[in-house]
This record gives sequence, structure tokens and C-alpha cells, in this order.
Amino acid sequence: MIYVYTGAIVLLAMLLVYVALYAIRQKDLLYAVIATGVVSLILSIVFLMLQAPDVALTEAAIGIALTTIAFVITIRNTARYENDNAQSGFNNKKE
Amino acid sequence: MKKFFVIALLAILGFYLTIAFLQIPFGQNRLGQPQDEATVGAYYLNNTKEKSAVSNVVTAIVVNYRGFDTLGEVTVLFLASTGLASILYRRKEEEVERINKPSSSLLQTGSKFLFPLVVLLGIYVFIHGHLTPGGGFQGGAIIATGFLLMLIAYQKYHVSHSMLTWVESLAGVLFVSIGLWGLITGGTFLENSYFPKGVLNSLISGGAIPIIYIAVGFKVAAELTGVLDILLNTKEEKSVPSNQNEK
Amino acid sequence: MDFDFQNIVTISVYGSAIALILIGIYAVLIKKHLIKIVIGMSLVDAGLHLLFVAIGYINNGTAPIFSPGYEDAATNMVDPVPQALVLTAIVIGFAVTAVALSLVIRLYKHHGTVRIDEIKSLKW
Amino acid sequence: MMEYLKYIGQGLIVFGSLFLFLGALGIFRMPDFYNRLQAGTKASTLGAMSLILGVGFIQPEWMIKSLIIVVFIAVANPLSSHALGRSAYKNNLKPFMKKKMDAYEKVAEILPKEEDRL
Repeated sequence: MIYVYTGAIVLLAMLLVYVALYAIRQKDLLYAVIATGVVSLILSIVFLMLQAPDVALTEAAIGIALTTIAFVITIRNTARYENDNAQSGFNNKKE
Repeated sequence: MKKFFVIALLAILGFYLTIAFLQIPFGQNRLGQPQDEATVGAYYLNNTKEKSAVSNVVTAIVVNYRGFDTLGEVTVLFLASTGLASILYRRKEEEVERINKPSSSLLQTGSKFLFPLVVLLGIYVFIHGHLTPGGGFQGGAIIATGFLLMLIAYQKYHVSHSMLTWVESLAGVLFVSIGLWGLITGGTFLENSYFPKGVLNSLISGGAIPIIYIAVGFKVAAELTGVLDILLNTKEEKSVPSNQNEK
Repeated sequence: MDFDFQNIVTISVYGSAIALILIGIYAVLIKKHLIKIVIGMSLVDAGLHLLFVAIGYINNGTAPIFSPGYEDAATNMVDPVPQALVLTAIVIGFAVTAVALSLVIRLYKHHGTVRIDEIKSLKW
Repeated sequence: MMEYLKYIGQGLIVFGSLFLFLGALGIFRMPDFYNRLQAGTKASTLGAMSLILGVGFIQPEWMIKSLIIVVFIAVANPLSSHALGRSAYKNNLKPFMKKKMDAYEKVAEILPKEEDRL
């Protein structure tokens, strides 16, 4: 049973690094911000497995919900794509 | 070229960080036996049950042993909220349409139904902060999420800023006055020994700790709601004529 | 150092935390877009929190909460001090991120761009 | 009596985890966004509700809390997926068309205009 537990921690740690790299390399900032939220989600599960339920609850409430919303509002007020900043907002579809 | 230098720097930094942290074995018991109280954590684990009658040791550390830290943290949140408001300042007459398109009526009715449940969950979390995982910060963040749901679902939902100010300052005054009362009666700021303790694992236990955590919860909820409200009410502008090329 | 299962767990947990910190610093140093820089700052935050909580962990330990019926379990609990510090740090991290994002919005309104190589008023 | 309640609770937990597994499988197997949303919402709503209700049956003093959570999930989960699907449709995400069928297009003509409604 302890092997299953620690193996899950190893898998989640690898996934954490992969999602963080995705968030850095992505050109569409909305995707990058959602990937940052996913980093917080995985981190919350890892905190729960490392026996820190208080920290997991804080990360779930603040890291997933509030930080992601703040980033999304900022992208809505500025440009969505990393390369061009011709127009503001969500709806500048890049074709 | 710059990228090469940065990657080399990060490789050196990562190498030394890895070497340094492999010296700390993961999962070993570094607390020692709790009886001899070799570390601070062992002292807290040993003495929280008798001295402050709180089940959640993290709550005891955050509110009681390191209560000054929490006071400073709440102050930092207040300063962040104030600074955000002054950075994103706009005049009162230019009213802002928050969202371009109205959301569907299903979403509006549903969020009107869900909002009391979310606030109830937040209040539950910070009232039971000394018994279960959770506390003032988590509960305040959950309440702010509930207000965020209403702000997104309705185009014309206004959070009353005077109410936020009153809640925030009353909670702050409650926190500081409990600390000062401990200073008067016990000799140290946030002294907990002059409140009735109650029984471990019951709702009324822990002396002043639940009261302080409830105050912290209201304060954090008001501050985070204010931050989200200010961020959502910024005016969405099309790209402004930039004056950067005047040199 | 013998290569057993415990070492794999050690290397993966510490390694992922250090990797998060390095990825964040890389984004702060290399990226030109301000929102990417703020994302990098929050990734550094996340890595530091993971590092702190991982230092306090004890094998087969329980969470530092005296539940009813287990009041005598203090010998088996994980270290509560890093958890309390991280609890503080997460909330402060949100405040820092919010202020940074408001500065980003302000810069966009003033200059019409968020890329730091196109904002020329800081160069002389 | 208590044992029967415990058996009912364990049966509900097995049922719920089966449906959660089916929902996760549907997210992998379905072709486009709308079908994945359907699988992820319907199956996981039933799964999570019956799982939490099963916990309430095993520990009868938690029954009131778990009933409140069940009501919350029954409202919040379809609501969030409705918002996701609607915003995806409004942003012109095309569904996977094996049969040419877009029912919302016809409904949207009958519905009152968005600007008139508020």
C-alpha cells in the first residue's frame, strides 16, 4: 500500500513539471493561465498526500480560484496572444 | 546568447540546490522524540493540547504562537487591497459595464441559489477552524469566491464598499483589541491563558482562538472581495494611442 | 547512496520543487511578455511551498490534528511549523500577484502594449 | 439495522465510483468538446452524488451535511457545464458533425434576443 502511495506522489511530481513547462511555452496566454491553475490543482493534491490538509485547502481556495480569475481578468483587459497585441480582449481570434 | 547564459546560470543554481536539499532526507523523523522537545515543532505538538485546548495544531501556531505574524499578514492584505484600488483608480461617474454580453438566465437563477450555500460553506470553514482543517484564510477565500460568482453572473451586481469597509475595520479592531486585552491581563500580546478553555474537540474550546479566527475570516473575506471587485470593474479599453515614440 | 524506492521519492519530490523554481526564474529572466513574467513569479511561489511542506513530512505520519479518539497521537505527527509558514505565504503570494497584475493593466492602458521590449520609456 | 445501512452505503460508493470511472473514460473516448462535456457532467454528477450519499449512510451523523453537499452538486455541476458549453457555442466552436444536426441554431431564433432580455 505504501508503494502505491509513494508511486502516486512520484507520478504527480512528474506531471507538475510537465504542466509548468506547458504553461511557460504556450503562446496563447489563456491556455497558459489555465495551465497555471492546473499546477495549483496538482499541488493541492500533493499537499493532501504530504499530510498538510490546511495548506491543501488554502491552495485550493486561493491558488485555483482567485489567482486564475485575477489572471483571466488581466488577459481580458490586455492582449490574449503573446506575439501580437493589436486588439484587446478575448475575441481577437488568430487565424 | 542571453538564453544560453540564463540556462547555464540556472543549471549551476539547480545543481547546488539539489546537492543542498539531498542532505535533508525526505520523510525522516527530524522532530526527535516529542518528550525531549528538541525542536520547535515538537514543543508545539506536545503543548498545544494542554495549554490552548485546540485540536488543529496549525491553527494554534497561526493564531496564537505566531499571532503577530498573522496580524502582519492581514495588514499586508489590507495594504495590497488599498494599493490595487489606488493603482486602478477611476472616477465614480464613469460607470463600467463589467461584461459585454449578459449571461443566461439559467446561470443567473442558479447562482442566486448557490450563493448562500457558498457563503455557508465559508462560514462553516472558519467557525470550525480550530477543530478541522481550515480557518480564517480559507473561509474568507471561499466567501470571496461566492461574491465572485454573483459578480460574474449579474452585470449590475454591486458590492457595497461601505459595508466592506465596516466589516473589515470592525474585524481588525476586534483582533487588535483581543491582543491588547491579553497584553493587559496576561502580560504578552495575544496571551490566551485568561479565557475559558473549554473541552478539547468541542466547538467552544481554545479560548480566544476561535474568536480571532472568525475575525480574520471576515477581514480576509472583505479584503479579497474588494480586490476582485476592483479588478472586475476596470474599464476595458481598446488599444490606446501610445505616446512612447515621442523621443 | 543505495538506490532504493525511498531515494526515488526523495529525488522526485525535491526535484519537482526545484524544477518549478528554476522554470519560474527562467520565465522571469527570458520572457518578454509581462503576464508570462507574473506566471513565472507564481510558479516560483508554488515550488517554494512544495519545498517547505516536503521538508516537514515524516514517513507514515499523520496530519497535525487531534481528532476525537486519537488524542495521544502526538508522536506520529508531521512537523506543523512549515505548514503554518506556507499557509501565510500562499495568501501573501496572492496579494503580490494581484498587485503585479494591476500594474500590468495600468501599463497596458498607458503604453498600449505589454511586451517589455516595446515599452521604450524606461530606456534612456 | 446499522449493518444494513453500512451495506447500502458501501453499495452506493461502488456504484458511484463506477460512474466516475465511466465519466473519465468518456472524456478520453468522445470525439469533440460537447460530447466530452456531456460525459464528464452526467456521469460524474451521478457518481459524486451517490458516493457522498454512501458516506452519509455509513456515518449516520454526517447525513445532514452530505445531503447539503448532494444538493449543492446537483445544482452546481450542471450549471457550470451549461456555462462552459454556452460560451463555447457563442465563441463558434464547431461540434463534430457526423449527422448534420445543430438543434441550438433553430432554438436560438425562437429565443428572445440577448440584448432585449435584461
